[in-house]
Amino acid sequence: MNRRGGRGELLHVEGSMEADKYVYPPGVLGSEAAKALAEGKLTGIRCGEKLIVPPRPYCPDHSKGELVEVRGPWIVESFTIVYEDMYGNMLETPQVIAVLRHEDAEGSIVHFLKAEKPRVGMRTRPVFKSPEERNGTLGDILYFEPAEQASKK
Amino acid sequence: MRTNVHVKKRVAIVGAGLTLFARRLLETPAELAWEAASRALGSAGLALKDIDCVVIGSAVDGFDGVHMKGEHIADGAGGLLRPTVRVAMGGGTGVMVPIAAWWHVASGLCKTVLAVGEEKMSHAYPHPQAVFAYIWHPILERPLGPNLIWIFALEMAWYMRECKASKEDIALVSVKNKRNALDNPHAQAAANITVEDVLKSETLVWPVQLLDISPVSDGAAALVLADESVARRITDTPVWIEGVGFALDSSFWYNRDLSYPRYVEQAARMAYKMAGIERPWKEIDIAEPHDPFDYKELHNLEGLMLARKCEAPRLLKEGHFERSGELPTSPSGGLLGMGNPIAASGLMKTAELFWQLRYEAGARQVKKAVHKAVASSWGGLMQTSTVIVLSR
Amino acid sequence: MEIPGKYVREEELRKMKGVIEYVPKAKYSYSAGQALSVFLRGLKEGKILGKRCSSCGRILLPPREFCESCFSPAGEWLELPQTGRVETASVSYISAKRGKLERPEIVAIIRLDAPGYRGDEPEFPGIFHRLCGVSEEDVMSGRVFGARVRARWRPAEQRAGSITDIECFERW
Amino acid sequence: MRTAIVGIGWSGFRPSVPELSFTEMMYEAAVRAYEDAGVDARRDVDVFVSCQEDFWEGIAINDEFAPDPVGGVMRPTVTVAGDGLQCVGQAYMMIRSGLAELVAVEAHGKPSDVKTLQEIYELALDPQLRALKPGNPFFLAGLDAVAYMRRSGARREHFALVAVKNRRRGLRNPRASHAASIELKAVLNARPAIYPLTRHEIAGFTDAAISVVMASEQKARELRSEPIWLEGIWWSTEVGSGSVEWHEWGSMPSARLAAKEAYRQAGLKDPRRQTDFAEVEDRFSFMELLFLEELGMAPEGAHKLLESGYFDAEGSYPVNPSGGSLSLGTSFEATGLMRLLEAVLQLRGEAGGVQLRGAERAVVASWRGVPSYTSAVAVLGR
Repeated sequence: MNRRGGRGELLHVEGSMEADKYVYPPGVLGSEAAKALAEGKLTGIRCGEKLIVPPRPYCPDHSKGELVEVRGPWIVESFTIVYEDMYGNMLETPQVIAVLRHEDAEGSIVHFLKAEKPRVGMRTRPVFKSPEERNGTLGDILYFEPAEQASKK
Repeated sequence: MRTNVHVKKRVAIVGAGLTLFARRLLETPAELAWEAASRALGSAGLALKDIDCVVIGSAVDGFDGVHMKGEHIADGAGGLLRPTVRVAMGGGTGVMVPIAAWWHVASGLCKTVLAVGEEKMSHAYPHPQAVFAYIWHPILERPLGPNLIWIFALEMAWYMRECKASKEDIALVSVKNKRNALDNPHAQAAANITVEDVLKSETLVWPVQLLDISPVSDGAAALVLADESVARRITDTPVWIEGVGFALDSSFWYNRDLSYPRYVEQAARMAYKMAGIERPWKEIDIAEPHDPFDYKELHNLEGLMLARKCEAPRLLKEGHFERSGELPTSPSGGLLGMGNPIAASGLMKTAELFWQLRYEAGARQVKKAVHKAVASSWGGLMQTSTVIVLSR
Repeated sequence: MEIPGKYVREEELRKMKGVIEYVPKAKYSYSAGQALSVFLRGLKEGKILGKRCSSCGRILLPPREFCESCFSPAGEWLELPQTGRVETASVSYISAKRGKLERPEIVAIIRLDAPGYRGDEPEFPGIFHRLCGVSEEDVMSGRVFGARVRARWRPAEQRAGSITDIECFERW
Repeated sequence: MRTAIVGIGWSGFRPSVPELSFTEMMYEAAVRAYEDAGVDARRDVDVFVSCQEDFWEGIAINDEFAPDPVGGVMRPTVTVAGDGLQCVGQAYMMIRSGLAELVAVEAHGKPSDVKTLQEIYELALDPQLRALKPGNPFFLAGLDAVAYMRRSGARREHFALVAVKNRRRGLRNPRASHAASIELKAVLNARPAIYPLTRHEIAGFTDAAISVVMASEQKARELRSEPIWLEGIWWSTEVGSGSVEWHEWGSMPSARLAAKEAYRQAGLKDPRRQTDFAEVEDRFSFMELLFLEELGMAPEGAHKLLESGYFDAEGSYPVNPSGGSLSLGTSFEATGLMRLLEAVLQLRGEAGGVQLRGAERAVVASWRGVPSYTSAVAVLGR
């Protein structure tokens, strides 16, 4: 009865902290932005003189913004290539993720970049899923590709 | 232990704002925070640029379904490019937010603080209750498959037995608070109900029935705090924070008598001492005790020393706690009438006292003159209490 | 007064663009540590093990490495009696996820008959568990409060070193 | 009114501490801190502060388990969901406000109990970003690293050099379980993890608990002849994890703003000359350089100074003489307190194998990690 903590006998108890699932509504302004995205349009908010991307329901100074469509080109501000997960497993295909900034905007879009040689300063454009596959989330865009390339989709 | 021994600076509440409390809102968590924060700022006549520091309160990441939730809603709460910090004490979070905001100002390091509480409970499926399955000790309690209400039912049954209080006595709290909420435009569960309705409602875990409980809710609430010089400049009617107190009891909740919340008394004593209150039952004019369950209001009132042990049910029956009574409690409608977006709800209670003390509560304004007020929020495994004392 | 906040129905939400569904994966292996590992092994052997605080003499059940009241290391292990008294009880008609239960569950806080305790202390060695052989009516009428109960164990071969090695506490 | 650190204690500091539960680790650290300060937790400590997050613990409303192991039962205990340094900041405010004279601060991490670490990090991302399935939530650090290279002119070699410096230095520190004897070439030639970083440049995880006892000036003088003064502390959030797209890539404005105010409180005008060493963020190698710039320690360009050995333990301004996170690992919300612990021991002359000579004043700076843009900065002095 007084046996204490032999290492082999130390116990661990399995458990989790999982709801079955989460359902996140898009938000008031977000639902408008989502509709636009499903139509193949990227949006931002106009905050006085400034254009802020992506559209959030308010401007950084807390004032209310107005949703506006933002057309490219999108310029690569930074990128990275993810080769492995946090557990040290190689991904099947390395993923190139980039920060894509609009010339006139503050803020940027973070998304996949499909380019032979990604580099900062590259001009890109979004490649969308087919309209019927879109649901108004960032995943409606497959990736960004160099603007000089012909669209494959 | 010697707390509050050298407090010198006075801290005021100068603005408050709420969103609607409801079961499912379209707004994102950050949007809710933004709505409440904007309203609070607007009511103080300030803009975000006037704010030095931000304190966020949010109780359980498992509801919103976002880990590091404070970071997630930092922008909505006005916390960008500012010192922003989040307190998290389960159900006790609501009143902890203005307490933490208080020490930001009282330290002299921030002149103005935006305090924001947010909870979006409807993200979790199949039901937010499922998230409460994870508040239990993972080894000693969870294998028994407990639901949240077990623990309340055990406490309520103990309280009823100890105080010889009947279900009817306790149901009166729900009747009172839901009725009070009829005058509150933010409320989710305002209703004119009778004791009968409560007793006829679905029994979830005896003795707890559906109408004994505040409903699950989404919502946000915000306050603006300021130091004395700023407060005097921007308003003629600042509401002063006179005392703050908080206490946590042991996590071994089945090792102690649950019929009386000793931790509430501990937190209350700390706050009263700072406020210079010696006889709270005489000196406090109005109270917003935590009422996620109807018996909990009575339990908290006793812990706050606004009623003697086991005396609250009788005082309730005599009308003592009505808006027209000697000590109006939960004039806002409480959580039973308003809904319970956890962290936002305690902040809502503080906001209600702010409005009451400024005679701005409209249809909810209590009959008597009010000078001193107390709000509490309660949480954890029957162990957390956070208490704030306000005055005009 | 216009109140911010836009209520949506579940059906509306389903039709909306931009809704994201996500299945979380949050799995843990909680270390039981020194005190609880011994406690759980004790359960497997059909024993309820507690500790005694070497400073205040309190019996700590569930056992911990330290006494939280005097903040000193806990002292010796001791095997506790498996009998006790119901302090409070409730009848649950709903599951942990808010589903309806087919058969209600009755749970209780049990004050164990620990040596050196009179039985009316505000702090006591206690256990949180199910009751069996008790009817809903026994709880609602208050008859069960103060009732004498004892641990009913699962058969030794079914025990896993878990709090559920005790099936329930039954009247005797 | 000045505020001091009068006691510090720790437990763990290994990748896995299977023999102790998280509360047992907290208890061990707390007992050591109280003994170090010469205080009785139950009698003397006014307020207890704990820094933790639910999903790190696997327990919702985890503040439930905060009071027992630190002596905070039936006492004012508060939990903050932030890095341990933010908790130190709360204690600092409590003492300055007159609320308390003696405050115990605690933070702990038991990453070895978490079986799905990556998915927990993922849960911290905005749902929109999560839906992209980026493969590794640390990609955000990669985006900063490339933007920083672009901005500063630093090259991959410089980042690797930080890893070599810190991992080797840790070999002298008994708490540094991720230390390694590693060459620059090995770092550079290793399989890339997240471009431009190899796995040697990403800190590992460590189980640790740390307790700190803080006191008002008067109390501190009663307790110790030479307390460590907390001369300044501040924190800042640049953007939310729900608005990472607004981040200034390749920069860390939160560290810049936190440092500015911490220096103001401490009365520092030229931090590099007025302090003797720094324990700074380095959970990703490049962060050390980025932080040094944001902290105002390298107007000439941090990578150039690094190259010249300026930040070596034997150099003009030692940075991470403890070995940093690359050697010690990270431990959720305890990470900031790990840096604080190392700095306190250093200033007290109790740093053993990593002891510097004659250090009087230090800067401690920590980031809250992916996907936050929150940082805290403290100035400590003897």
